[in-house]
Amino acid sequence: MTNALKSKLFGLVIPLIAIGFGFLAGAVIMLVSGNNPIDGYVALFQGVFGDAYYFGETLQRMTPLIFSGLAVAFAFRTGLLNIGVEGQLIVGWFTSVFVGITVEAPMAIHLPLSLLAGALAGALWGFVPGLLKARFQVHEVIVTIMMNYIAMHVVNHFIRNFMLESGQRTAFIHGSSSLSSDFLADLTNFSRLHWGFLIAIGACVLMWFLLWKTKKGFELRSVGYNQHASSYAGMNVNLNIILSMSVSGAFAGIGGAMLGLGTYNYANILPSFTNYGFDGIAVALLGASSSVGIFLSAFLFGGLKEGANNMQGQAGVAPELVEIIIALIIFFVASSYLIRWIYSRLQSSKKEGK
Amino acid sequence: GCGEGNDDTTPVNDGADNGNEVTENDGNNEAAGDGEGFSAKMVTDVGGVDDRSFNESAWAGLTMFGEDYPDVEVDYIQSSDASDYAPNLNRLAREGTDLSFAIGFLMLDDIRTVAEQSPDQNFALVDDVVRDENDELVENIANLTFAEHEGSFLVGVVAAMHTETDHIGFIGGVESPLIKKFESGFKAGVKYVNPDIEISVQYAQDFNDASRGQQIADTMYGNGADIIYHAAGGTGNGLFTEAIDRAQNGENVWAIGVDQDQALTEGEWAEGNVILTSMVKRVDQAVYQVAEDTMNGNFPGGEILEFGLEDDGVGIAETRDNVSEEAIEAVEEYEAMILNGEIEVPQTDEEYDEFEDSL
Amino acid sequence: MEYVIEMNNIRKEFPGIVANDNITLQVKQGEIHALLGENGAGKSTLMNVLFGLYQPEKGDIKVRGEKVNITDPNVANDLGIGMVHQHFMLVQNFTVTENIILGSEPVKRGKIDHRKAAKDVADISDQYGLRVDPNAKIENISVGMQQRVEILKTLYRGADILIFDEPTAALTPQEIKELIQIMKNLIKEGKSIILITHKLKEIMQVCDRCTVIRRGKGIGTVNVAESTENSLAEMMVGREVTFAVDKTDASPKEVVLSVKDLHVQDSRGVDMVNGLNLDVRAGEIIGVAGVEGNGQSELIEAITGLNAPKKGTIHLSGKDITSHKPRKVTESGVGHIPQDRHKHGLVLDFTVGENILLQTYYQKPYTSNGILNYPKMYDKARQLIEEYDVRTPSERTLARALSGGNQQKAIIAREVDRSPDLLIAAQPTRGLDVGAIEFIHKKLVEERDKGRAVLLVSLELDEVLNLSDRIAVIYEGEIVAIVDAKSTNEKELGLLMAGGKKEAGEPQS
Amino acid sequence: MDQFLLILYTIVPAALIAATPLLLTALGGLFSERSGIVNIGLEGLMVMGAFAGIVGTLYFESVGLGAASPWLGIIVAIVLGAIFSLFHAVASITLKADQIVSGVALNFLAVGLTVFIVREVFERGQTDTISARIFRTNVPILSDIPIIGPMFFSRIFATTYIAFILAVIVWYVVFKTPFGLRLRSVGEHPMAADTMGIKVNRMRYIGVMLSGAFGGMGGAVYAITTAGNFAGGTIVGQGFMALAALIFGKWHPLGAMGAAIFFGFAQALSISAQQIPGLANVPQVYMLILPYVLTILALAGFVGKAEGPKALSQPYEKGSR
Ligand SMILES: Nc1ncnc2c1ncn2[C@@H]1O[C@H](COP(=O)(O)OP(=O)(O)OP(=O)(O)O)[C@@H](O)[C@H]1O
Ligand SMILES: Nc1ncnc2c1ncn2[C@@H]1O[C@H](COP(=O)(O)OP(=O)(O)OP(=O)(O)O)[C@@H](O)[C@H]1O
Ligand SMILES: [Mg+2]
Ligand SMILES: [Mg+2]
Repeated sequence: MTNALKSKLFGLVIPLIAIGFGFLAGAVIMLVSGNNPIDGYVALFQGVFGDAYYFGETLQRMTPLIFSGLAVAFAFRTGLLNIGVEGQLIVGWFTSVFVGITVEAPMAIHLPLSLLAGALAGALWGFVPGLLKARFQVHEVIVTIMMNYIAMHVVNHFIRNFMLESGQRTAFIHGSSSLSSDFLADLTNFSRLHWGFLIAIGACVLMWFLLWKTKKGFELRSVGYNQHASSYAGMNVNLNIILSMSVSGAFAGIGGAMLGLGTYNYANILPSFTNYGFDGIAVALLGASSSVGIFLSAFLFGGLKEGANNMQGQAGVAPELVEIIIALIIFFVASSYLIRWIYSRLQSSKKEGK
Repeated sequence: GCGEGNDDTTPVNDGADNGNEVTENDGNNEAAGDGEGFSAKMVTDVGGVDDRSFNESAWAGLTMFGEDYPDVEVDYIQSSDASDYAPNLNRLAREGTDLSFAIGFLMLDDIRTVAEQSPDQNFALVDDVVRDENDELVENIANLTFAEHEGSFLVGVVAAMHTETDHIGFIGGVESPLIKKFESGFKAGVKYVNPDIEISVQYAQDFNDASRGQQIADTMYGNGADIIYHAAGGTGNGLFTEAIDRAQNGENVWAIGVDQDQALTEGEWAEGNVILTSMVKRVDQAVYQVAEDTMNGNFPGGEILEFGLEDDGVGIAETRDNVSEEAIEAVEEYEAMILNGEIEVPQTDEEYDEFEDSL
Repeated sequence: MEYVIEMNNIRKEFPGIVANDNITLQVKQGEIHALLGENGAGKSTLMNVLFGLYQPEKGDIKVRGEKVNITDPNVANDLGIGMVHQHFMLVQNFTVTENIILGSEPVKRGKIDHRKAAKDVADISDQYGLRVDPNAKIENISVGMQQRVEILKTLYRGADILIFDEPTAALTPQEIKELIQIMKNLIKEGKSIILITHKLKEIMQVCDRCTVIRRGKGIGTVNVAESTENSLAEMMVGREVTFAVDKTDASPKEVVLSVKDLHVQDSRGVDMVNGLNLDVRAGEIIGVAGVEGNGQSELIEAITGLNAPKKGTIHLSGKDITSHKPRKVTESGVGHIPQDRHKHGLVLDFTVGENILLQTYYQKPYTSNGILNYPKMYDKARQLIEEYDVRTPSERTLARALSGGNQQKAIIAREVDRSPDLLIAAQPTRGLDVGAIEFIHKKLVEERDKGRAVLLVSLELDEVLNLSDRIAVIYEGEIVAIVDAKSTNEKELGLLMAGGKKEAGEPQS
Repeated sequence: MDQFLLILYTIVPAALIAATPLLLTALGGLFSERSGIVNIGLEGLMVMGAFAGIVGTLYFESVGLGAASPWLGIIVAIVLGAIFSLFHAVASITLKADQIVSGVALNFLAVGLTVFIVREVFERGQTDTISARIFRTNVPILSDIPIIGPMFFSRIFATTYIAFILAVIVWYVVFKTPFGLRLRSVGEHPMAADTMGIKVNRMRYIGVMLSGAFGGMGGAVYAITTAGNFAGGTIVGQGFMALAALIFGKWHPLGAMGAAIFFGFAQALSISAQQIPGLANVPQVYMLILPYVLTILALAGFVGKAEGPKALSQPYEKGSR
């Protein structure tokens, strides 16, 4: 029991050490490139915690990341690599906005309907690779990559030809489908923090519940680990693969809706990918595909990206540094073997010392 | 006008070139001629401050402003992606910046929101016009637009005078009203000179895919076009690559640059430069002027400023080694006609169709 | 220089366990030396130390009298030590030749010299009587063939000390016979052999001496000629073991499983079952005997719903279950112990508890309204772990961490506890030690006595003979004969399995 | 008919040129994945290659090496790509990190690091434009062959031919030589390879470093022949397309070649179609998504199941199973 507890604790310590290493490496890079790391990090932290506005923006920024992280993790748990979160998010964004603009209904109906539309669109975008995988054994990685491009071009086409309002965007959605919140904005000095943040927390709980507390989750995990044994145990492997990709897509789609209904209240022509989907891969992996982990790593990501802006303004450090730090943190988490090894070295030398 | 690209390039001001300190500002906009305490800053779009396009140009204008008035404070913040616009504008507002520029029409909605939240501060948007819910201009936002269509008209004239195949091409980045201005003006210029010239138009739907740009150019040149104008950011790099390659092969092809005098940075190869000319857009002058006016207490809030041929807001580039005397004369002639209203340059597809019918 | 191999006081630890604790093993030149022990006793570990895959914490190794430091398999190869591993070390999609030459390829102008390689392989296989098809892909050849490739690999490298880790676990009786002959040939050519096996009969048959280990500790070395199966078993387990399955006569009742004119194809579309008929009654164990690849797997897959038959019907207690989905078949009352426990039987990364509930997790009380009740699941798991003597630290331990025997017990607990009308047991004791085998056999007989129908499919003739009440011989996808277990013998079965007719006994092509 | 041929004369060379960086990078991915290491970091390796290629070319230009500069730039990219791939190798082989995670980290690092360095060196977010170029060439004699000549031997970069020759060489190395046999054995069954005295981790290091070298070359070829300079947005998605080509080609060099040509062809078709009379009126969105839809259809229709090396993504630990 104490052993189990110890290993659990250790599992928490590793990401922390990894983050420490990542920042340390960032400091070295700052030194080498002639910046003052202390100024840099002070600016970074002030850029996140220094003002309610920035903190609100950080939370706003992490909201879609939570969803894309959950999407990647959900598929991952079922043994699938969903690189298509980007595309699923894009169609979710567009579709939720489409419903937000075209439908008129009271908020109690309109908002859930718009969210649902986003989820369904994302689910459809996940369903296709899931189906192809189940039916023709087509590798999901290729199909999801292709679906990303299709999503972007199709959505741009629809906006450009049918919904263009000003510049590159659609009209604003009706207030009845908006997640924007005056309350949260006031609380955070006019940040774009919106109710979606709470939905994201709910989604974390939902994924945890789905995977660990439901019958379906049991099956999905089982299929993820061993398809053969699962089908011997009477589970429908193909159905579970399709389901997993669809649910994953739905998470991503809602992530898109967070942008469409919360942050921006419109959709716009995308000159290139949003990168939320690709960042989601990193968020999920850093969070060890667990709900709590994803929440925390989305915060780390959101915070680093938000703080990076202040870092360049206040300390003159290039925002790319943050990308390097993120890469190194992921590297150290992935290489927890190294940390364990150092730890066990320390332990044994302690023993010998006695 | 093609800074919409996803150029992730976000270099930084390491303080050396702009020598500014973060000074606490009391928030009062005292209009003093010496610039004491006045601050003018800008937020770049994702192109970054050195995008060889309008961000860079805007920063050049601010830098010059800072040099001419050593007591003013100038600075910029770069945006790594679209979600940075609002926080970055807010950041400037919060610092008490007297005049905050948003570079690029992508920041249209963000600047409106931020300006509403900080009614005591002055803002300026480059490349578009901000209107509130009632379709009215916003009091504390100055709108800086450019007559890209007019500039494009002139390079269209140059192209028409130079083509030997009577076939000219235009490559656009992502299709949008702004890029349509380039396209319409350019086509109008060409047709005005010679309505029989064939014009091929293609949008890459990407500001950053050089490979696509190269293939589009390849196909256009292959189909007989000999001059291609682009308004496509990084995608345009593919055009230059293709033009250089064909020139090296002995073909007589040309490319026309955009936003800045691109011949200075691109298009060079062993035996010359494939850039015939460029359509430049003087964002620097516009920014400088608005900053200076604001400092002097004449903030053009709630106004639409269009920088056109008149005030050299747009025009053809200084580098004209490859342009014939004749063409330059024609350009001057047409420029005068535009200025005196004889020619109304179209900005949209509809206007262009009318224009073409009228020829 | 009496000993070719001397391993003295070897100690090897894994996190949390001492796999080898002060073990000594001495092998004489030219002998077949048996290494015996329960599952998890540490045999494979000891051999992996000898082969250089593991480094021991303590102890020393002498080869032909000289002290050596075997840091990796290359060193072992150079010392003439070759190993045939428990889990075959073959690259499935390589050819036989490629597998043999891997690591010491003959080269001509930078290219693998396939002609020379083929010739070398042919030479060795002639010399030792190891027939193989050098160009066949491993994935397409039988297990027995694969084993020959493993042996050829060691010989190709000039090994003269050969380690066989459970070589017979997956072989057919015929293949075992051939293997024994091969080992005898090898000894004649001057090689020495270390043989790990759980089959005492084989030890008695071919080995000269036997070293027994128990729970990582050396128990001793004996001359086989002076021992009996019983004495060896006792040394190994530490208590007396009964071999004969203790059972009364069967009292078969109504037909539970009825298979009529069944035709099944395998995944590649080859006809594997061709018009098979079989009835299994309540209260009897029917053993299906046959050489591997005669349609056993496809028969089971068809019954359990994993593979829809092309033609024919399957009835369970009178109900048609042909082409039903696995879940429906299970619910109709079929339990299934699959032959490959790692691939089909267990989700190794699930806990033991989750694995035990793998067939029932969705039923009440473990699931209600789609929500799992983990406390109830683990309660149930604990109860079964106790009941079936699954040795695991806890119900929350990952199945991966259990020994093969205990993994198998967990599967049996899961399948038997549901009281299925029909229990299908495929190779239920493959690779297990005598203690575990004893337990599993007892369980199967108990189920029969409770009135279940048991369908046993095994390549192990002894097991089929000992356990079954009736024996159905399968040949080329048909049941060619059904014989009474008490009135038949290995010889008759062997003949039938090879396609001989029961009465006439004339072999078919 | 003539019209049709003329179209092909444009599309085929364009397809081959577009296929070149994908093919090179996919060949790199092949070495890595055949050795059992998933390489989702191909994108990052291309970024690094593009960076090194351009910076190298600019440097050699500046020291007056003229036309040789881009070639030397490519060599720099190969070397730097191989070195940079050590990041992935150390993490996933020695430190037994999850290979997908490590690849993702590599992608992040490549973009961050290169742009950071570009800023240090050029004091701006993108490099200068190279002026020493690699030019398209016509192959003497062969380009005069009717029909085939203008399609395959005219107006193509030498780098394209090099890539196709490399594909054949890679096929030979992987399937005909002892090195290839060992590499593949390590990716299929590392423990078997280990027992045969093959140094599993060393082979995997070699596999990953080769992927770095080829990926670097792919990125450099793209940057030098097409983009002309380097910025954070020069490589966006090509690495993922290369990965797709590798899987599409079933981890076979010639298969990857086919897949890369397929992608290139679909892209060239979609671009040129807009200037082909008759196709010009098809809404552009169909043309834009054509390459991707075709790929999915091809996979579902006739390519089907692609099985990677068996030990792919599993770190090798002695004695585990
Ligand atoms: N790689 C390993 N890591 C950790 N523990 C191991 C490892 N290999 C073996 N063990 C442990 O060492 C002990 C001995 O294992 P070993 O494989 O030697 O048993 P064995 O005698 O060969 O059993 P079997 O008859 O089942 O083949 C077991 O308890 C096992 O749990
Ligand atoms: N990496 C490992 N970690 C922990 N235990 C291990 C590991 N590898 C093997 N073992 C354990 O070693 C013991 C014996 O392993 P061995 O390879 O001999 O398998 P086994 O029990 O005979 O099963 P089977 O022969 O059916 O595969 C088992 O207890 C097994 O769980
Ligand atoms: Mg063993
Ligand atoms: Mg065993």
